Amino acid sequence: MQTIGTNTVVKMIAAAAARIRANEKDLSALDSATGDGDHGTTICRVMDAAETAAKGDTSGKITELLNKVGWDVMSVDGGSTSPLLGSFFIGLSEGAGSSAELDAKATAAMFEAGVAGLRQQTKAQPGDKTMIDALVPAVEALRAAANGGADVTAALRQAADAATRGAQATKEMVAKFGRARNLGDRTRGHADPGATSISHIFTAFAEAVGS
Amino acid sequence: MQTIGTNTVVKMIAAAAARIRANEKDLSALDSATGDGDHGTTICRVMDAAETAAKGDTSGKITELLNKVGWDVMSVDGGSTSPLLGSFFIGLSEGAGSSAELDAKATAAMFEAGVAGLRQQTKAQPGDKTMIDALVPAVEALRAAANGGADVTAALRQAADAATRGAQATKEMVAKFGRARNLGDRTRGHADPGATSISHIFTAFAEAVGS
Amino acid sequence: MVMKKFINDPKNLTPELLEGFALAYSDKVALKNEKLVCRARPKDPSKVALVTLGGAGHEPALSGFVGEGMLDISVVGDIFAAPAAPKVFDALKLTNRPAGTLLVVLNHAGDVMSSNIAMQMATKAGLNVKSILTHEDIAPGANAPAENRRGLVGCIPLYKIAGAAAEAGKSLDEVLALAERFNNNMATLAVALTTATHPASGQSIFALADDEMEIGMGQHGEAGTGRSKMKSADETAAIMVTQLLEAVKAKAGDKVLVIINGAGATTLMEQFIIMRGVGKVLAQKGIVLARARVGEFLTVQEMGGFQMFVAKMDDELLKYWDAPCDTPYMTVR
Amino acid sequence: MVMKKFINDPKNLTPELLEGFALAYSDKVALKNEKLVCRARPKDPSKVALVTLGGAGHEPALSGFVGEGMLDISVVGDIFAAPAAPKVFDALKLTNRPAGTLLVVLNHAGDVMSSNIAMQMATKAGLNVKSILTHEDIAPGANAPAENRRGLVGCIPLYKIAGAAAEAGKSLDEVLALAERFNNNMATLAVALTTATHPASGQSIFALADDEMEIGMGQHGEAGTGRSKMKSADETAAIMVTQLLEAVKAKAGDKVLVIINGAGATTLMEQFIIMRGVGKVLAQKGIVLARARVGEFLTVQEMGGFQMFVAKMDDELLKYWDAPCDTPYMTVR
Ligand SMILES: Nc1ncnc2c1ncn2[C@@H]1O[C@H](COP(=O)(O)OP(=O)(O)O)[C@@H](O)[C@H]1O
Ligand SMILES: Nc1ncnc2c1ncn2[C@@H]1O[C@H](COP(=O)(O)OP(=O)(O)O)[C@@H](O)[C@H]1O
Ligand SMILES: [Mg+2]
Ligand SMILES: [Mg+2]
Ligand SMILES: [Mg+2]
Ligand SMILES: [Mg+2]
Repeated sequence: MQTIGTNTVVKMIAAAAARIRANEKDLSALDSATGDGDHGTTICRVMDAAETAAKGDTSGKITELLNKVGWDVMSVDGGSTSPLLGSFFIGLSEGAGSSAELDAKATAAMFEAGVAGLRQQTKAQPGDKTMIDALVPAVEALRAAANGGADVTAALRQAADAATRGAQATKEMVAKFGRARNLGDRTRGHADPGATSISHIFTAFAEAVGS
Repeated sequence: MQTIGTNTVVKMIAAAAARIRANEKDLSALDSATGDGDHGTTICRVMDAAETAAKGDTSGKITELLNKVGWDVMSVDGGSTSPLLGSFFIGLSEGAGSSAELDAKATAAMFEAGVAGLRQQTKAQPGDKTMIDALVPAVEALRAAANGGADVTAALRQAADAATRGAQATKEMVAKFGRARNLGDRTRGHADPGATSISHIFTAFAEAVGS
Repeated sequence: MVMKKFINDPKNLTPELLEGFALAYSDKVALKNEKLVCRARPKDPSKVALVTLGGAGHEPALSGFVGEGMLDISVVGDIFAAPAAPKVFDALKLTNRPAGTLLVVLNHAGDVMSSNIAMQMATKAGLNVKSILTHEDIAPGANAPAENRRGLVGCIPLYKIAGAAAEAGKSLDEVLALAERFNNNMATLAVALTTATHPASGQSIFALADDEMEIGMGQHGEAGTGRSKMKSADETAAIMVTQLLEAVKAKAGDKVLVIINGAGATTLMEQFIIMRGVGKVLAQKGIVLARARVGEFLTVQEMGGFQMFVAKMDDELLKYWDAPCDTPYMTVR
Repeated sequence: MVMKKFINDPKNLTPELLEGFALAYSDKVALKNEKLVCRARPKDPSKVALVTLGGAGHEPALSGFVGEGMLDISVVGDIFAAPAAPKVFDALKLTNRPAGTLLVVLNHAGDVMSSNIAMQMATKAGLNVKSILTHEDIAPGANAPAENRRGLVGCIPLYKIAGAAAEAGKSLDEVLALAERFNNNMATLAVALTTATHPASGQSIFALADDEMEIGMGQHGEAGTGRSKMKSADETAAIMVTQLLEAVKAKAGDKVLVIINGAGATTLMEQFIIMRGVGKVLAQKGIVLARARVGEFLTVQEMGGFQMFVAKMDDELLKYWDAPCDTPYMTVR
C-alpha cells in the first residue's frame, strides 16, 4: 500500500482494538506482576472508545477523526493509560495535518507527532520500562523504513517488529515509572504491560494495512 | 464440721477461686461451643475479686464479708456472670444474718437466700440450661441433708454432688437464656458453662469444709 | 485465620482504647473513673441528662456519641461485655439532678442486668432516674416478644433525638415519651458476611462458608435465622428493607430515616450501593427517604456485613434529628 | 481468599456507589454528569472554589468532604483509577468565577496527568485556576524528590484549611499560599497488615505473611520499604510518629495535628490504641497535640492497616482547621 486514508485509519484502529480485546486477560496478568492488575481492563476501554470514535467519524478527514479519537480516549477514566494514549492520538491528529492520504513519510511524521504528544505527559525515558520502550523504537523504525523508501505496509511492518522487540526488552528493565516503580527490582523478568499493548497495537496496524 | 465461721467462709471462697482458675480454659471452651467463649475469663475475674474481697475482710462478720464479696463481684465488668454471682453473694450475705457461726440448717438458709438473690436478676427457670440448673438442685440437696440432720460437711458434699449432676444434665437441654439461646438446638450435647462453674464452686466449698 | 491487630497487652484493651479516644477528642469528652466517658463541658444541670452503657470492641459505639446534644455519660464495660452495675450507678450519681436522668439500655442480657441493679440502687438512693430499653432487632420476627429482640444500632439515633429534646429543656417525662415513640417506630436487621476475631482471645466469633451470608446475626456473632448463599447488593437491600418497612408499618407517603451501619470490614462503597438499592424499593413503594446516614456507628471488630435501620419519622422526631449536636462521631450544625 | 462484597455488576461500581452516596446525603451533595460530586447548595460565587479529583474505591475519600467549608466539586474516576482530564476540565468550567478555583491534586501518576491536561485546557479557555500538588508520603524518605512522594490522607485536612480560607473570602493567591504552607508542614506514613480485594477484579491487591506488617505501603498496595514482623501497637506508633515528627521538624513546644486514618478493616479500637501510643511519644518530646481525628477518611477497601498523619500547625492554620464546615463525613460547628 502506498498511502493510507481515513478508511484505512478506521480499519487500523478497529484491528488494534480487536487485538487488545483478545489479549485483555494476559495484559492484566502482566500488570498484576508489576502493577495493580488493571491494565487489560483499561486498555480495552481505551481502545473500545477509540474504535467507536473512529467508526463514528463523519468528517472524512484523518486529522478530525484522530482528534475525536484522542478526546474520547482521554475521556476514559482509567489511570495513566487514557491520558497517555489520548495525548498520543491527539498528537497523531496534529501530525496528520490536512492531508487526505498519507504516504510512508507522512505516516512516519504523523507517528512522530503522536510520540511527542504522549511524551508531553510524562518524563519517562527509554529504558524506564514503560510503553515508551515499545513506542519510540517502533516510530524510529517506521521513520527509517520510510526514509529508506519502504511503502506504508512495509514501514508499519518494521514498526510492529520493533515494537515487539521493544516490549520484549522491557523484561530486562527495572520500572522507574507508574505503579510498578515501587516494586523496583522485583519488576525484572516481567514485560511491561503498557509496552506490550503498544506492540499489539502496532502489530494490528501492520496487519490491517497489509491485508 | 458442725458450723462454719468467717475463716471457713474465706477458705471456701479461696478454694472455689483456685478450682475455677484451674478450669479456666475448659470453661471458655464450653462457652465457645454454646456462647461467646468468654466464660472462663469472666468467672475467673469474678472469683478472683471474690477471693480478694474475702481475704481482705476485717469485720470478722460473715454477713459483712459476703456483702463486700457481693459488691466486688458485681463490680467486675463481664456480661451476665458478674451481676448474677454478685447478687448470689449479696443474697448469701442477707441470708447469713448476724450469726457468727452457721450450722447446717443456717447454711442451707443462707444459700437459699443466695439463690433468691440470683433469681431476682433473671427469669431463667430450671431446665433453661443456665447456672440455675446446677444451683437450684445443689441448694435443694443442701436443705434436704440439713433437714435430715447432716452436718455442714456432709450437707455441702450432697450439694456438690447435686450441682455436678445438675451441670451434667444441662447437656441434654436446649439453651433458652444467655448468648447460647440463639444457637437453640445446636446447644444440645454441650454442658452449660455457667452450670459447670457452679458445680466447681460447690465442689470446692465441700472440699474446703471437709478438709 | 491468624489475628492481626495493633494491640498491646490484650488485658488492657478497653482502658487503652478509651485513653486514646479521650486524648484525640479531649475537646469533646473526658474520662472519669477509667471507664466513664463524660462530656468535656457538662450540660446545664437544669436539663435532663442521658446515660447509656455497653461493652467495648464496637467502636465508635456508644462513647462516640457523648457530647452536646446527645449523651452525657457512656458507661463502658469490657470487650463485648457489659459494664458492672456499680459503675452504672456511679454514672447516675454523677448526672444526678432535679431534672432527672434517662438511662438508655440496649437489650443484651448483661446490660439489662447491670442496669436493673443500678436502677434499684438509684431508686434506693432517691435519684430521679427513668430508663428505656431498645430492642429493635427484627431477626426473631417483628412480633417476637421485646425481651427476645436485641438492641442494635437504633440506640444511636435514639440518643440523638432524646438528647436534642433534653437540650431543648423538655422534662424527663417528655424526653422519655418522645424516646419511646421513636423506639416503637424503629427496626434493625443485620447481615453478616465474614467473621471477626475477638481481640482478647484471638478467636473467630463465628464461621460462614465462602459463599454464604447470614441475615439476622447479632452484634457478637449470635446466630441469626437467614443463612443463605451470597446475594447481590440489590437483592440483599430489597429483602432487608422490605422486612424493615413492614416491621415499622411504613406506607406510601410516610417519611423514614434510614441508617446503613457498617460492621467493620464492609466498605462504604458497598454500603452506598446498598443504600441505592434501598432507595429503589422506597421509590417503588412511594415512601419518602427523609433522612439517611451511612457509615460505622456500632461495629463488631473487622466483621464483614452491616446493619440496616429504618425508623418512621414524624415532624417532631425530624426536628430533633435535625437539631445541632457536637460529639466525636456525629456533629450536626 | 474469595471476595465477599455486596455489589451488583462490577462494571457499575462507581456510578452505583455515587448514586447511593448522593441519595443518602442529598441535603449536602448533588451529582452532576454522573461523576462530579458537587455541593447541594453552591458556594457564593464571589469566593474561591475548591476542586479535587481521584479514583473511587477509597470511600468516603474526596467526595465525602464536599460541602460548606471544604470542597466545591470532587471529580471521581473509576475504582483506583484517576478520572479523565475532560471531566476535570468540566468541573473547572462549572466552578469558573472571577475569584478563581484552586485544583487540589494528589500525587498519583494518573491524577497528575489528568489534572495537567485539564489545567492546560483551562488556561487555553481563559479560566482563573491554580493548582496544588499534595505529596506528603514520607515512605521513600522525607527528603526524596516531591515527585516520588505520594499524596495520601493529607489532602483532607488541606481541603479543610483551604476551604475555610475560601469561605472566609480570601483571594486565590492567599488560599494557595495558606494551602502551600500547610502542604509543606505535613507528613504521612502508612502501614499495612492485611490485603484488600479489588472490587472489580476480585484479586487481592498485595500479600503479606500472617506475621508480617509493612510500613510505607501506598493507597493501592504499592510496595513500601518497611516489611517487618508484626509489632505491638505502641512500637508501631512510636516508630511511625518519630519519623513523621522528624519529617515536619517538630520540636518541643510545637503544636501538631494528628490524624489516624483507618485503611478499612483495622478497627477504631486499634486506632485509638495507636493514638494513645502517639500521645506518649508527643508527651516525651514536649510536643503539643493541638488537634486530632481518628477514623476512616481515605480507605483502601477492606485493607488492614492505617495512615498516620502529622502536621505542624500555627495559629492561623488552627483557626481555619477549627472553622465551621458541613460535609457528609466532616462537620465542625
Ligand atoms: N508515567 C508514565 N509514563 C509512561 N508510561 C507509563 C507511566 N505510567 C504508567 N505507564 C504505562 O502504563 C502502564 C500501566 O497502565 P495501567 O495499568 O492502565 O495504568 P495504572 O498504572 O494507572 O494502573 C505501564 O505498564 C506503563 O507502560
Ligand atoms: N439470663 C441468664 N440467667 C441465668 N444464667 C445465665 C443467663 N445468661 C447467662 N447465664 C449463665 O451465664 C453463663 C455464661 O456466662 P458468661 O459467658 O460469663 O456471660 P456472657 O453470656 O455474657 O458471655 C451461661 O452458661 C449461663 O449459665
Ligand atoms: Mg495498572
Ligand atoms: Mg460468654
Ligand atoms: Mg460475653
Ligand atoms: Mg490502575
